[in-house]
Amino acid sequence: MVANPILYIALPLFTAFLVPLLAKLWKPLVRIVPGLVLAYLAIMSVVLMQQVSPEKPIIAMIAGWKAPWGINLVFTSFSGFIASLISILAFFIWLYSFGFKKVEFDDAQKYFILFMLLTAGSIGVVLTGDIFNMFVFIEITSLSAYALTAFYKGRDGAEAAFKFLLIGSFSSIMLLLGIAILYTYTGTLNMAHLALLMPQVPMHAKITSFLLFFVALGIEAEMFPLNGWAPDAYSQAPGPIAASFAGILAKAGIYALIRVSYTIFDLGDHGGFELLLVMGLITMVVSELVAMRQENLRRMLAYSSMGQMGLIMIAFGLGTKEGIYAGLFIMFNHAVIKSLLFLASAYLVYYTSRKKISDLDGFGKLLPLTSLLFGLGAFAIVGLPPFSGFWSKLSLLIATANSHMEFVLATVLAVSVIEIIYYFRVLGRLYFRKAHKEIKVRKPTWNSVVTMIVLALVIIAVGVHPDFITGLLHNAATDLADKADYIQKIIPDLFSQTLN
Amino acid sequence: MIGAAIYAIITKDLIFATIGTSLISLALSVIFYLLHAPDVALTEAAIGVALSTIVFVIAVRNTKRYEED
Amino acid sequence: MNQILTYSVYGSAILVMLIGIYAVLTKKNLIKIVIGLSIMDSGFNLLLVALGYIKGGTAPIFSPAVAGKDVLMVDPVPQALVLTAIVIGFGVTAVALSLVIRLYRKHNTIKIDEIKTLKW
Amino acid sequence: MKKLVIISLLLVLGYSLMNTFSDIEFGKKREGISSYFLEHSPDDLQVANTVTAIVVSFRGFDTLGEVTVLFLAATAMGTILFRRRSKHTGLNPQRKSPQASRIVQAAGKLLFPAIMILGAYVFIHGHLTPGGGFQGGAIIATGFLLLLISYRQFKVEHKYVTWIESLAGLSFVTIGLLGMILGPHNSFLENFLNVGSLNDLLSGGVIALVYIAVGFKVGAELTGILDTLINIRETGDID
Repeated sequence: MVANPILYIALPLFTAFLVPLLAKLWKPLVRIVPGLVLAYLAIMSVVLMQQVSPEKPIIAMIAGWKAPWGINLVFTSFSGFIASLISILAFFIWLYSFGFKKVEFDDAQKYFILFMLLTAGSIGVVLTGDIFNMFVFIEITSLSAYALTAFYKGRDGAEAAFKFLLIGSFSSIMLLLGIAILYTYTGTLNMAHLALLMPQVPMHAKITSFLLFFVALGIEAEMFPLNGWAPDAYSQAPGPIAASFAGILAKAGIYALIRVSYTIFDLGDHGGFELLLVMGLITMVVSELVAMRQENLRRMLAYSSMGQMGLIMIAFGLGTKEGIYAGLFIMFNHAVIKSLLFLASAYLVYYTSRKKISDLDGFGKLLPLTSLLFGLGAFAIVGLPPFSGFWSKLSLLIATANSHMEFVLATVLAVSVIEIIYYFRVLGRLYFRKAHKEIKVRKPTWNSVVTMIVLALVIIAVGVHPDFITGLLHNAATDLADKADYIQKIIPDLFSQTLN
Repeated sequence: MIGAAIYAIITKDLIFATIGTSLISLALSVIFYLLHAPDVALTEAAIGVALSTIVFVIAVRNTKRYEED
Repeated sequence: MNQILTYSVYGSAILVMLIGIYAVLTKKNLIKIVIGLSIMDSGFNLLLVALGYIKGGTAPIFSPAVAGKDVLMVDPVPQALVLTAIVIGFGVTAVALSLVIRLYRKHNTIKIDEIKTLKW
Repeated sequence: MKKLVIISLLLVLGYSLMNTFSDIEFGKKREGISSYFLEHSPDDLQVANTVTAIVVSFRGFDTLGEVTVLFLAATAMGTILFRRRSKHTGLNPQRKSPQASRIVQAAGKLLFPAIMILGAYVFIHGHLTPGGGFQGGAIIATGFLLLLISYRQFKVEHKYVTWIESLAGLSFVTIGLLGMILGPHNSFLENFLNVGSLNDLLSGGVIALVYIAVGFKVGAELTGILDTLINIRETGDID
């Protein structure tokens, strides 16, 4: 009761409906209460992660109906890992934005409601075991993302949000078409049941619906060439929201993509994984090349983020257990490190509306701590030891080498060099240039300093002692790789019927 | 219904285009009823025909009425 | 006969959807684009309900008139899904239109080429 | 040129969809989970309208999500349009648009109660006849729309809308959480009341309650959305 996956959704929604009433009681409550809820969810994640194991997933029924008839939430080692990552990160991003002086009261209320629902929607996408319910949660996530993108009115937020909304609507219609095809051929909507009945779907329908899903979820997962929305949304949204796009929204998107290609469809050996691999390669190379040419710090980080998503797709596209392990490791690192980079960069470009990299000269002396943390994040993301990024990149390289994909290996290495070049260009500006005259800086507030330091400590801790999370990652990889086991755990009766 | 859809996208007057979309919804709601989906028909009638149209009309009133090339 | 019916029903639903997508991709006027989105949704809704139709079936309601009898009913699941899709579509349309109004206030135009940052 | 590319892309999409769906004969019965719903909705839940049973019970989580989407849309529109609430809100707004004609006003006055009763009927009988929370809520919003356009000075009290919206949302989630405590399987949104008998007004247990909460919530949300849009002018510039 106190630790149940349902609460991930029910509690934020309850609070979202409650906050407008709380605002009438005592105004600071609208900032505090969402934080308490997110803190509770973060603690609950730790508790649930200790209970769950690949042999024993936690399955929560809704309205007392067993799968495949009712909707259920499935907290396995894999989905639970991502959900916990999202919920813990969300708590820290809340902590960072707690002291926001820029937003007035009325907006603060909406900001925290929207942020909480963004988190709840993303966790819903990850945990749900029903494909149409996933669509509903994707819509919740996207709507709050549109509103948050347009949050600051001084910037071009509305333009970015409209672009995002158009592409997002395409994504949802494609997703709905894919769902309609699957439903008519199998008569079910539960993911495990779909996976079980997949052999009876004719090949051409299977391919059409797989491609529809692939395009729709590729939009959410920032896959090239469907990621036109991302750089604008990242650069126009408030700083902490850009961090949560990288750490929360994109994670939910890539999770859905992986779940669909690994569990529901059995096309892995018929080109499904190769498609993921190739698209990942293209995404990575193009984004990193574009990132190198960016003048705007936020856009540079956004393109770098897409490059990392490409890296994750490559890892999962290998289709081996080692690849899954590497992909999960990169997901974890990307969530933590990219959030740190976005959060730190929010202070670096606080007073410059252009957010130009060339305006950053000499910030190393003006904002020593923030610059240091930014530098640490940059070192970690390009994969230098002794930070956590090193281990994830290493595991990816080993996985590609073991799959005999020398070309992929070489490309990943070459792209890492590009990454090093553009990140070090920023660091060079920060530390080896003289500051412009009369530059205004904003000192970070205590809560944002705490947030950034905690994230930095995680990066260092995992870098020095990767065993902190390797166990969890191994469990998650085992869990995802074994599809029959997933089906059997969720719909045991139907599964044994089919076997006989 | 297809005619209404085509009309809605080619006409230059946005108010008429809006009326075109509401005609689509109206036709849709009749078809839903014929397909034995009264629940959906009722929803489409209330949301598609009434509310959606009014939202479009308000948006047009707050912007420009005619589409120019 | 049935084949023709199959083609014409699904065909018109898909056609309506394609008209909507075409409007979204080619139109320059922001409100027209949003109208395209709503047409697109309508086409999909029709398709899904048509997929759930069963010939000779009745509405899936156990009213007193059919109580106790063994009747064939149309598939209720697509209807429930379409119900959800209609409401979500309305929410998205409303948000899109409010963005359009805000863009108009800022740029005094709703033509997509005159709003520089919207190009891609 | 660009149009040609788009048209050919659409033709490819249309062809592949048609190719997929033409295998499925129109109007033919297929196997699937729906037969389970048709069996259990009248037997276990005593709900006559199967669509309602699916929307509220079997797929109740979708409905919760859907209500949230509307709530989000209302919040999002507030964020997008009402930045920096100006001080003169509510103080003698000078509307530019003229008054509606007397006929419209009289008709509005006459129709409003009828529409309200219809809306309430639709969502109270959601488990028996076609309709339910969404439809009823939308009908109620149409009633308010009528007042908003016929009486220019009519203002929806934001305070009440917020209260109704929040309380209805809270009761939905609370009913769900009560199901976790009282229900036989301890699962969210589970029925914990007596289900009554088929085609009675008091049947379906929790389903009727949930749909009434949904009706209030949707009605309040849609009214709020319309009110936000209609009153943009008087609150003046957003920039």
